[in-house]
Amino acid sequence: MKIGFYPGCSLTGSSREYNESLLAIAKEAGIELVEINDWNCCGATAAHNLNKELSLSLPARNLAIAESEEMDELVVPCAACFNRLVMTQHELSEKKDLKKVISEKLQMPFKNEIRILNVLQFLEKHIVPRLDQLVKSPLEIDVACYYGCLLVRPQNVMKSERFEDPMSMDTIMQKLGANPIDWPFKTECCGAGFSISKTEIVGELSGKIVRNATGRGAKAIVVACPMCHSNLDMRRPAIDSYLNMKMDIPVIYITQAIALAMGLTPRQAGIQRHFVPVNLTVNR
Amino acid sequence: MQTENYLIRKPSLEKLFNDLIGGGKTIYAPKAKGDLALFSDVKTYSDITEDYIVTANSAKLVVFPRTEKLFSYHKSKEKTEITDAAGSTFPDVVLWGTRPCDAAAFIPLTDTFNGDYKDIIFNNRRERVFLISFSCSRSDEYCFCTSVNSGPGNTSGSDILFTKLSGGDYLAEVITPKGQLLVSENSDLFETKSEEDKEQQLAVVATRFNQVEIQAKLQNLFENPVWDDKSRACLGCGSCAYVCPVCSCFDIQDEAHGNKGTRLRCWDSCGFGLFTLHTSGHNPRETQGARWRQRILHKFLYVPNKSKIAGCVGCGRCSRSCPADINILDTLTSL
Amino acid sequence: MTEFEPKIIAFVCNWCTYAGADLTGTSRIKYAQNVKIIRFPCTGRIDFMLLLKSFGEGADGIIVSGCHPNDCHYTSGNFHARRRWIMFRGLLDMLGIDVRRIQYSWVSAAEGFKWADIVNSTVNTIRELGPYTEYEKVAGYLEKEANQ
Amino acid sequence: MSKIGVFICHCGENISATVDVARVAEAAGQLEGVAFSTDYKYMCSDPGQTMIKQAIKENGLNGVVVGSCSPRMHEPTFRKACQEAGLNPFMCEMANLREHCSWVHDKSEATTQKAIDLVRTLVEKVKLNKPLFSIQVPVTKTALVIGGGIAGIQASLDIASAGHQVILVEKDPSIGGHMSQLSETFPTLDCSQCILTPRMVEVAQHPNIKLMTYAELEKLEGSIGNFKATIRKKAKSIDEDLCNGCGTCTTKCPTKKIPSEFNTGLGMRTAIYVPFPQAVPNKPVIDKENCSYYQKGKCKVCEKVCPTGAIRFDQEDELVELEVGAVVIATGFDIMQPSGFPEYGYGKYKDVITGLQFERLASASGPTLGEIRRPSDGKIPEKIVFVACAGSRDPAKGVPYCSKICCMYTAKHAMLYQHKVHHGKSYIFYMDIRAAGKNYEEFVRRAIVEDEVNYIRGRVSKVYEENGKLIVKGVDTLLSAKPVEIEADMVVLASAAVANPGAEALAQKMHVSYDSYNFFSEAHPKLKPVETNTAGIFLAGACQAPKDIPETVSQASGAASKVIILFSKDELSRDPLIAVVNRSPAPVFSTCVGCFMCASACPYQAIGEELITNRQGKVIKKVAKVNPGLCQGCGTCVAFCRSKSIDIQGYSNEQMCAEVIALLNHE
Amino acid sequence: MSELIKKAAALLESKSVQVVIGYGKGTGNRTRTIFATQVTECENLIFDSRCVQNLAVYLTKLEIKKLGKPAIVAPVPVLRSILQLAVENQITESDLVILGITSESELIDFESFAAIETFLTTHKIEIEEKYTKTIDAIKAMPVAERFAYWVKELESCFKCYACRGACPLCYCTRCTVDDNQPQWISVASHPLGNLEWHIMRAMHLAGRCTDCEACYNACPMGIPIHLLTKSMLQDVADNFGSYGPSLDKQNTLSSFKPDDKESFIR
Repeated sequence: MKIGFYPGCSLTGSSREYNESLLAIAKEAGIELVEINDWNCCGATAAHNLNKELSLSLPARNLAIAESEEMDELVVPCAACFNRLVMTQHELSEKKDLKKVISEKLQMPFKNEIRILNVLQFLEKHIVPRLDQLVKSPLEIDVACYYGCLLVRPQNVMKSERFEDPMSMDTIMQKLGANPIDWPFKTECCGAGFSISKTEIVGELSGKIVRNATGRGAKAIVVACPMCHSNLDMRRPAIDSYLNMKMDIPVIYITQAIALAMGLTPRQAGIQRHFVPVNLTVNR
Repeated sequence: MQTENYLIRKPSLEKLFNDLIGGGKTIYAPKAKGDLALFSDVKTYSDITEDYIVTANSAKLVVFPRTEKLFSYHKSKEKTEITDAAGSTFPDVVLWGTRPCDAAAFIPLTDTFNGDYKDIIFNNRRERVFLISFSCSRSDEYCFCTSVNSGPGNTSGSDILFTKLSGGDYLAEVITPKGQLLVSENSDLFETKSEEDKEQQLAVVATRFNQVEIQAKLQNLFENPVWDDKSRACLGCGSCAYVCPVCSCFDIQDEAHGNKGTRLRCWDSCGFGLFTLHTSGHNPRETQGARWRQRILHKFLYVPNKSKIAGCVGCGRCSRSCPADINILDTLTSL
Repeated sequence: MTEFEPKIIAFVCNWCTYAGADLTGTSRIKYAQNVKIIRFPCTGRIDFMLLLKSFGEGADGIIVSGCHPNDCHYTSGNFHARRRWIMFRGLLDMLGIDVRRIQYSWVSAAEGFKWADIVNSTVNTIRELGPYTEYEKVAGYLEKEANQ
Repeated sequence: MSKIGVFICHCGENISATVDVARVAEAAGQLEGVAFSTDYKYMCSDPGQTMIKQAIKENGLNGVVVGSCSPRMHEPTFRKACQEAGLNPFMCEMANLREHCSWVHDKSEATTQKAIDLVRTLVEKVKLNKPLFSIQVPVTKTALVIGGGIAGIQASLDIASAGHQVILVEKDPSIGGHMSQLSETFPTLDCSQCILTPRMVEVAQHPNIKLMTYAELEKLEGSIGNFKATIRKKAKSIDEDLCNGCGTCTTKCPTKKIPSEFNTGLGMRTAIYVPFPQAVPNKPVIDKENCSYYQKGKCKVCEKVCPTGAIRFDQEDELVELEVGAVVIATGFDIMQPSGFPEYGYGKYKDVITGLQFERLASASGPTLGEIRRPSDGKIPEKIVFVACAGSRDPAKGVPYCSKICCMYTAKHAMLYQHKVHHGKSYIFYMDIRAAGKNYEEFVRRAIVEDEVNYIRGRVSKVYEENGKLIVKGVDTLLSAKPVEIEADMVVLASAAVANPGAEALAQKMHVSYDSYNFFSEAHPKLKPVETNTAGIFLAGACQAPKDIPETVSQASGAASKVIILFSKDELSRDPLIAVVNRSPAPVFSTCVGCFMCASACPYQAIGEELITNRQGKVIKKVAKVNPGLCQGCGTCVAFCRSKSIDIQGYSNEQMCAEVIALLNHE
Repeated sequence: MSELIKKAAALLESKSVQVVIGYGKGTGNRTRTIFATQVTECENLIFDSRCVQNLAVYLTKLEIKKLGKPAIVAPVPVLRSILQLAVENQITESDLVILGITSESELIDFESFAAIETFLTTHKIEIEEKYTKTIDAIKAMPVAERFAYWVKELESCFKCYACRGACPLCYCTRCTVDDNQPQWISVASHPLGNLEWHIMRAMHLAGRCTDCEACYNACPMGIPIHLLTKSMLQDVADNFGSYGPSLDKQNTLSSFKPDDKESFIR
């Protein structure tokens, strides 16, 4: 089976540690992730509100490239990219006429049959079964698994039974030896839409998340989305100013958590790239 | 008429063909379709195939098409107008590439349509048909023309019979005045030539039975297990009759569209269960055995009794086309 | 030259589409005259042979319409019909019979507007496709050709 | 020889305004087989009908085509007129010149031509019509009512009081349904049980009602007037004749911690139990799943204490076959379990409850004897949040429809709470307030104005526990247009009303149609709201759609009156438009080859086998045979039959073909 | 195939059956069906790759039924037909002995129709690639060209009904083409009559055809009518899942699923 990999822009920019840690754990597990050639923007911009065909063509091209490279699965770590790709696949499989139109635009064969995996699906399918052998230093801390919005929605596409109270990240963290806390903010909005334009709103929304996680005893927040991460980590000054206190809870990618539990060095996991210092050695 | 012999060079055949086409004739000639050769409306000489023992379909379609319009009608409340198809003009047809057996078949076929009733449409068509036959240089295990008073070089029924000679040119035997007329109209293509080595060019077809003996035997074989035995595998289709160059049974059908319509004469086959089905539900020929018996008796007893010739020309088409490999020779030789 | 007026025959079930077309009338919604309805008890009754017959008799287009899934007066006639049309349509398509000339629809007794819309859009489609001359050539063989 | 009469109606000006009716009549007169053709202003009027009758008699007509309105309108009228003139009514057909022609087209040549085409088509059809005779079916004057809630109770009482036998089947140990669980009812706040229990007793005592509780429909065959129902009587493990309902067993039963269904899990019951004190019949059943004896093989305490020796551990389910003439479905509804909404925390937090649970808390017969106490610690909640539309009007996760009763009962809940906890604060998150009904809007106003219930227009996004409080996060879309957070002590979810889990299976057993939410479908949304598409089966109550009590009771009486109408005659007359398998002369007998694909396609199981034997009694052939009592005439079998051996009267193959040919071939 | 001969002879010997339907030598290199009613006739039984005629067709023929209880030599395509005939109530287990032959030409016994079904689960109908390619090519033609292609192909059809006669599933007492009340199909073999006949034949086999190609093999004019039924087999698979006969599964067209998908109904 050939597993393709679509990084998207975030993983090559603001969330390089996500990229590094994902590739590191994949390598550790003996899985080859093949980056697709000549990939383009997923369209998680204003495009999907402005130009329907463009917003479908952009992801469709990426899917078509992956197909042409004979990939069976395509891993899309960025939740926003994943959402665009999966939405496109869904819409084009429902609307055959539209698929025809888009296929003609792409000017390459497009079956729309590749299996798209977000990072959690990828981990569940390929990494989790091997974790028993690979976990070298269990992370024995309380963590808050934060899913955000894009990994679990929309419901009719993701077909998740529990999209208001997802559990997949919690299960993985448990396997790493951590104790995922029960908390109500798993899918609350972090304010990603205002990440650039209205940081004070981000401060408020993300602040409530950080406060609740801290209040319930979590020693780290685990995420699987570059937007969530940048809001909870990079926007800490805005958060602190909203909460009127300094919050020092670190925010890590689930891939980083796995990397650390596998015994990889913090540098291999890209820990040094965070704004909020990460120190996970504190035991429960 | 005394047969006259000529020689026609191979390239002249094509010229003859083109002249006929140019003269407005419709030409039916063998054309390849997959492994088969079929008499088809041919416009280009190169479409004709020479690679056939006999065609899969028979030449009767030019005089007795599978669907013949007899008349059309138009009803209104007061009256019904009828347009008789016999009054229409029929095409001048040249049959090119008939085998001697095909040509011979026109004799019993014409007899059938000229019994108590002279069929105008058939005769109109028949008059306009010109037969250019080609002798057989090959035969197969299905052929038995020599057993039914014909043969690979037999001339009866044809207007002209071509026999391919060793050098590649053709011996042309002109049999009828119609044939003579064609030669005179195309005299540049025909060279005078005495009959030579025709027999050597012909296929050898062994005699398989004696028709007269068969006819005599059949007088007393109406009740006999042979019919059921030999027809057991029969699937009840009509392919034997439809490929037969002599079979002439037909069914009259009206096709109505509102108050307009046509009356048609369509091929029918004694192999079908429906063929003799009475309105009462009774069927005098209830089984395939009875139907097979009818087929054999008709061809080898009833027709010869009436017309002195058999209703079969030994072309072997029926056996070749039978999906269940029912072979007419098997039956005839086992009587 | 006068504009081509398509001949369109509609096979509809008594309980939904026939009643829906009645509602179109009661609501005085206008549509093209080209479509004429034949009433069936149920779409389940509509034999594919009748569709075939329609083309043979010179129809340029056909509408087949009945109750929405789950609404069948006889509970499942339309489900059976749907399967039949899936297979029939596939076969016609394979044979090169233009499936755009047959419009299938579900029109309920409450959908008078929808019926008018189905009629008008079908008439437009068939107008664009033009007379079904390919089929007519085949069907009108005896009329036009001299004997073979 | 056909002698067809054609009668073209002007329908006042409805037809003649756009169709040249005289020309239609004239063109029809030119058709072969048409012996008489005319047009008239109102064909359906008395003189119009007389004209038809006279023409039939004077011209010896053997077929009639009336070109007028839709046959769905006047087919019975004209068929009756023909019958009165001595012509078989099924020799009359109608061409729909009004709904399908004059009303939908402008006046033009094409419109008139279309009318001519339609008439010609029906003339060609009627030429092939055959005289048919209505099928007479005797009526079994016993009704089966399925479901013993208020709908079933009302329907049963009405039918029984009209003098007909009723069998009332209830799946639970007692009748009463949801209504028996309710506290007070809106908008009058009268006690639900107080008004219901007398009706329940009346059912038990009515001489014409046979009550079968703890029983379910297993199978339904047959058709209107003559159904055969098979009822599964679940084993109650007691001899009902011997049991005197003393209740000793239920007090002595050692297994006491079973969540009570009646109290929606807020109270407990024993393994041998009567669901509630006012139950009818007031005799216990043993819940085998939870009984120590059935599960572990020992106990039998009930048997020991029973003074009449009525306990029967070896009792088994019993199947009873009943002949009934009509069926009323009154199986009611269910409420959607809100576990699909983890954001509300139902199931996670004890104090998040459903509306029905609140009913039990507020009910004087409930686990708290009518005091509003929260399930977690029994404290009286100071602040309570009601969430309306918790599942309703939510296409994403719930149901897209409005559950109809929630607005009213939520207002009632808040009101009851305010009446019982005077200093308490209540909030209702809502989308819209739907209070259409007699005195309903006034009731809601009272809650807002007099009882000071806080209505917040907005949805709740999350409920979570913090410091012993339930934090309800929501939004107020009206006043502040901002997120709101309420620290509540209790949250009540107005969860959606949904179809019973068994509704789909039941519908399939009975061959009635149902909608995509598994509510049973009425035959016509406006004019046949209590009929189903299956003749003889009627609907009452919330099994058709969510309904409140007055609506349910009215519909139940409506269904009952339909049954009574049906039972008012000894015989039913049915249209003979049914399928028949052909017969042909020997030795074929029928062209049917017995593949029985028709039988598997028939929605009514109306096709069986027939063995054709010769004179010696030897079976020659097995062919299909249509049961005329079951066949409803859909004709699905006809379109299936490859050899065209089955045909349907009135829509025969010949008729339909003739119509196609006539429609497409004109001059 | 001495084992087959032995077995057939034993069946006749023991009077377990009255006739053995099998393959024998035919004209030239052809094979033909033989109906052995005597032990000695069994010696003529053969089986090799030329034996492609679908013998199941004889199970429903009046003339053959008269011979008594049959045993039938049944390679895989015949087994499929037998199973479909069983589904359609045309044959019963007790009235038939099956001399099954695997695709490796080994004899195999079947105690019941259910056993045939089990066996066939490992011998699924597969449409050969050469056919799927041809079908795809035809479907890729513009609609008018496709129509012209078929009109041309069907031109040589003279309605001998060999396709019907050879098909094990065309067992009707009276074919609809022979029904004239109403006249469903033109009897004449003109273009319309031919087209209608082949559409009807294919539709009547929709969901029933077991892809034995007997129709094509029987056609004296070599018309590729099997492409129609093969195309429909694909349609069955595409729309309703798997194809092939099954005792507990309903026929494709006499059953339905409420959520059957289509894309063309408005």
